[in-house]
Amino acid sequence: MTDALALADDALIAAQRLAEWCSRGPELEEDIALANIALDQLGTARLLLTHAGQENGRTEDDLAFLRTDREFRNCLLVELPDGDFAVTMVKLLFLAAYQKPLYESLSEDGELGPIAAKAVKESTYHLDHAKLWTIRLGDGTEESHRRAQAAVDDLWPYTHELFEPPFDPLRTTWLETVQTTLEEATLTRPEDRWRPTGGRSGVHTEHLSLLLAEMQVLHRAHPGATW
Amino acid sequence: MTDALALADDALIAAQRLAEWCSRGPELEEDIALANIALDQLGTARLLLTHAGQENGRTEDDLAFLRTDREFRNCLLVELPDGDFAVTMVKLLFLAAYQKPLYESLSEDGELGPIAAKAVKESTYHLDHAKLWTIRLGDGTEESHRRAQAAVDDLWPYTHELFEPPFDPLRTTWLETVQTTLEEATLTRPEDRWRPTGGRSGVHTEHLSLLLAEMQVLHRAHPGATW
Amino acid sequence: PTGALHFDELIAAEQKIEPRDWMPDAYRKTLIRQIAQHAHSEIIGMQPEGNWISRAPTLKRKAILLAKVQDEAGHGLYLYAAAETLGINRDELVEMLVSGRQKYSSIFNYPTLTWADIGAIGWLVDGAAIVNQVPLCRCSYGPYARAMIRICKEESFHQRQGYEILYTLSHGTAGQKAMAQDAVDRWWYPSLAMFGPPDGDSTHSEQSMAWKIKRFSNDDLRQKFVDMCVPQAEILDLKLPDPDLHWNAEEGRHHYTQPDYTELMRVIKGDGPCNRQRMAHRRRAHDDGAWVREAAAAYAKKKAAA
Amino acid sequence: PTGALHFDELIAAEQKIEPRDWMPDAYRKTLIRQIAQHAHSEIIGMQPEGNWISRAPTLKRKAILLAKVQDEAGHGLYLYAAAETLGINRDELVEMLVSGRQKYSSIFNYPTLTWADIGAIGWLVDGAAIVNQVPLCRCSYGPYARAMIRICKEESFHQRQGYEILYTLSHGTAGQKAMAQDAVDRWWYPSLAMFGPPDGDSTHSEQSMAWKIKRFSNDDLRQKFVDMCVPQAEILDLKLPDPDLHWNAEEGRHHYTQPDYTELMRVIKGDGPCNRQRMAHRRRAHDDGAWVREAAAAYAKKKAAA
Repeated sequence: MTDALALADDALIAAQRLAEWCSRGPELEEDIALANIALDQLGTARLLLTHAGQENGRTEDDLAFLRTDREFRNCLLVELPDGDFAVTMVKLLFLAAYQKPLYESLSEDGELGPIAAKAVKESTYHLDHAKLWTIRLGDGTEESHRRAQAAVDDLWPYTHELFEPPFDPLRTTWLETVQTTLEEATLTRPEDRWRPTGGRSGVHTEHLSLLLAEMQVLHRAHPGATW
Repeated sequence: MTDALALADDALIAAQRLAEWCSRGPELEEDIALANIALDQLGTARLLLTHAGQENGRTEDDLAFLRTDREFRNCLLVELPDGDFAVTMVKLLFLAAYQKPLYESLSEDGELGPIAAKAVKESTYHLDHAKLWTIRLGDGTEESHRRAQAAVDDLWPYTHELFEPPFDPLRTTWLETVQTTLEEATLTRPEDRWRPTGGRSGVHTEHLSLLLAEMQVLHRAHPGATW
Repeated sequence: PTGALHFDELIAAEQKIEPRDWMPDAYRKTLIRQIAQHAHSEIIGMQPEGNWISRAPTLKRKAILLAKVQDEAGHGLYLYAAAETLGINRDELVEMLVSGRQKYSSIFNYPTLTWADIGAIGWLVDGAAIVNQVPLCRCSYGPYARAMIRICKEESFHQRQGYEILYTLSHGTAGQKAMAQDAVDRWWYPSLAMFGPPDGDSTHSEQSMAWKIKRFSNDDLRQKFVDMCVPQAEILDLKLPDPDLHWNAEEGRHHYTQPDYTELMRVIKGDGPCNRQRMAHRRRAHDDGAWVREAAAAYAKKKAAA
Repeated sequence: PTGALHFDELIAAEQKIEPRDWMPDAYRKTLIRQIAQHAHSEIIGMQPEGNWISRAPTLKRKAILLAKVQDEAGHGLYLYAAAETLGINRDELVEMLVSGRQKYSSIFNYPTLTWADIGAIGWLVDGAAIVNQVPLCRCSYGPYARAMIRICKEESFHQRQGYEILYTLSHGTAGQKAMAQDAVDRWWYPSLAMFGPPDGDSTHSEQSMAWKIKRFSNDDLRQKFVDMCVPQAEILDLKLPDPDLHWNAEEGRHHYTQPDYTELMRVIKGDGPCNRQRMAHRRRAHDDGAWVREAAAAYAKKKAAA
């Protein structure tokens, strides 16, 4: 079930990045909202990892804490560092606009159906939240517009990886959602040119192994322990 | 030999922080100089760790890679994050002005003598380099003065830990060196008030365990491997 | 004044004072100070625990810890809202935190060095907070009392989770057990100090008792906390780091060593291990977020005008 | 002009051109471009290897790696100095790197994913660099040739260290061996591409050969590199990821699969995996250092005036 693993890793790494905002948000309400979204992603990751590990008798924690970056299957988008709040929100916009239709299509799936159905509801909320902020930032002040546009420009290339076959049909829906939001945010859609890829086959950016070093340090330091 | 271990850990953690500058220095010459100083500190750390490990049959790598932060004996000063170049240079000034007379006094020591003698020469260079930059930054532009003074103010409290008994007699020499430099740099010596401590007994700041997570990740991931 | 009469009657009758009621200025000020300090403590308290979210040893523990830190942000929100009913707004309160003019609980100026600290904070720090806060659910000021009811419920949940972390560690590997004992060794006295200076040295206590903001003295609450912890420590199979701790049958309570109040005063004054770090973190987050808040305000203004 | 005559004579006689000698403008420009690109490559090349200094698996390896990356900074310095003899200054060169108007070797736009990549870079990337650079020690421009002699000595030392890392890994645990193989799989074709496009497509080659800046064609050097690597890979007990690689006895050389030159062009144009990251890192370091350089300049000015 490589597919479940890829989705699980997307959610897990997204959760890890989002949780970095904890106690650092621009306002208290946003601290709470980001933690909520991180918790949703983490919850979905746990269900998907448990599912993915079943056939090999591996637990969610085996998969989360005992794989190297070369074994992770997440898209590059989620592992990129969150420079500022605009990067975080635009990244979430791109991710949620992808996760929502993807989970919708999977909610018909026999095995993953129940997990996906729960995730659909959550990603609807994530998408709304990210849209709202993208619009506020894009159409807010000059500085917020500049930062939001820079985030869009920097992250756009990484969205192509989400729609590599067999997921290419999802891009139509994704583009619709994203374009509408960018327009309302007075932000410009970048050209499609550079298409970095590799995450699904375990060839990541230099950022992921550093993220995992921190995430896994305690678990790995005590092999076989119960927590 | 707790003392050798404390000195070794000072040098090792200082090296790890200095090496973070690699490819990030304000100019190419400084990249080279900082790497030089990091290499010196690392070299001394290796000799001292080897020495400290002898009685328990532990290698330099056992001690560097298989202890937790609670077992490290370095002073808090060296583990603090290097915010900007001013922090790095002022930290080096405080450290080298301490290491130089300390190594001088130890170079008479039977066991540590040869290691200390080598380190004296190196710390003389480190001290000169740090003095030069502290003076340049302090007496440079308005901005560099502001940053240098902020670094002095932030780091000063952490220097008290270096002179806890039995090392208190060293403070006279240290103060002379540092005061002369601060004066020439047109920087103000802060008051002696707060005296954070704990490093020598393994009660560190929250920064050290994160530094070690990164430093030790690879070594710990392959128990018993040769590199 | 009739207002004052009414106020005294309500207090005497164990009735709640509500925002629209007349109240003495000093009562209002005391409450603002106390509620704000409590709110700030929740916000700053996110940092020491937040420090371990990225490294939690299992995904389940990560989720629990993240949810807990999120709850603290929520408590901060309720409490700021309660303070706002007294005629001060949140921006002013945040400003007072960031500028250092208002304090937060000194306990959060200690570092979290290992995962076991997350357990110890839950068990001891949240435990002490609960002992402190349960009586506040009967506080004379309505909005504060109601906020505390909600908070106490969640805190007792957090305390159980902390206890459970320590239990798992102390019944785990030797390394885990040592980690748990080490955490309890470091957090015990700072937790005792959470109840404030001894009654003799407590400045605000008497008036607060009269106003029924405070119900028990610092020392009474501290004693209650010790009596509660001793049997729990036994089940945890962890030692409280006090060689003089013993049951005094005559007095029907545990005798224990007082925390170092000079240290407490030093930490309150700003010289704890992490005061500067916590404040710098808070200030940086506040400053880094300024452009976001400005954008949101500018956007809202545009929409309101349209 | 007599200058031109003299220049041609020097070139024909295998003598060195020195900074004070007359030289054609195009010769000067070609050299500036090539030396600058080489210097920039050393500077950007610090990043992929620098990525593993903090995580090196032993202290000895950490020291060796740190010293190596420091050497690269040193190479950058020699080369900038060599370029300066051609009448351009370092600030201009740095500006051209940071603004993206001058290039650096595309190989550094690939990420270092594991420790074994440090070995593979030493063995393959430094190996390819040496094959490229040894003939440059005989380059017609004196300062460049002399810089290359010094650099080649250090590079061959680096290459041995990289080889040794891979040897240790491939003779270590199964996990280490897999890590080494994976690194070679990822670095082989990019290393082949370091020699540039095939001779037919190489734009500057012919003139550079005539000027004795370049001594061998891209394809000749690539072949030399392959012939050198094959027996080394055998000792390393690692497979080069080319199923068609075999000894062609008739031609007395290895037949091998060409790297993907479309990919090479894409990376050169800016669309490699790490181009943006490397440039952003370099720019950030440059910008973050501005206040330091300004302070040094201001201080020097004060002292000069005093």
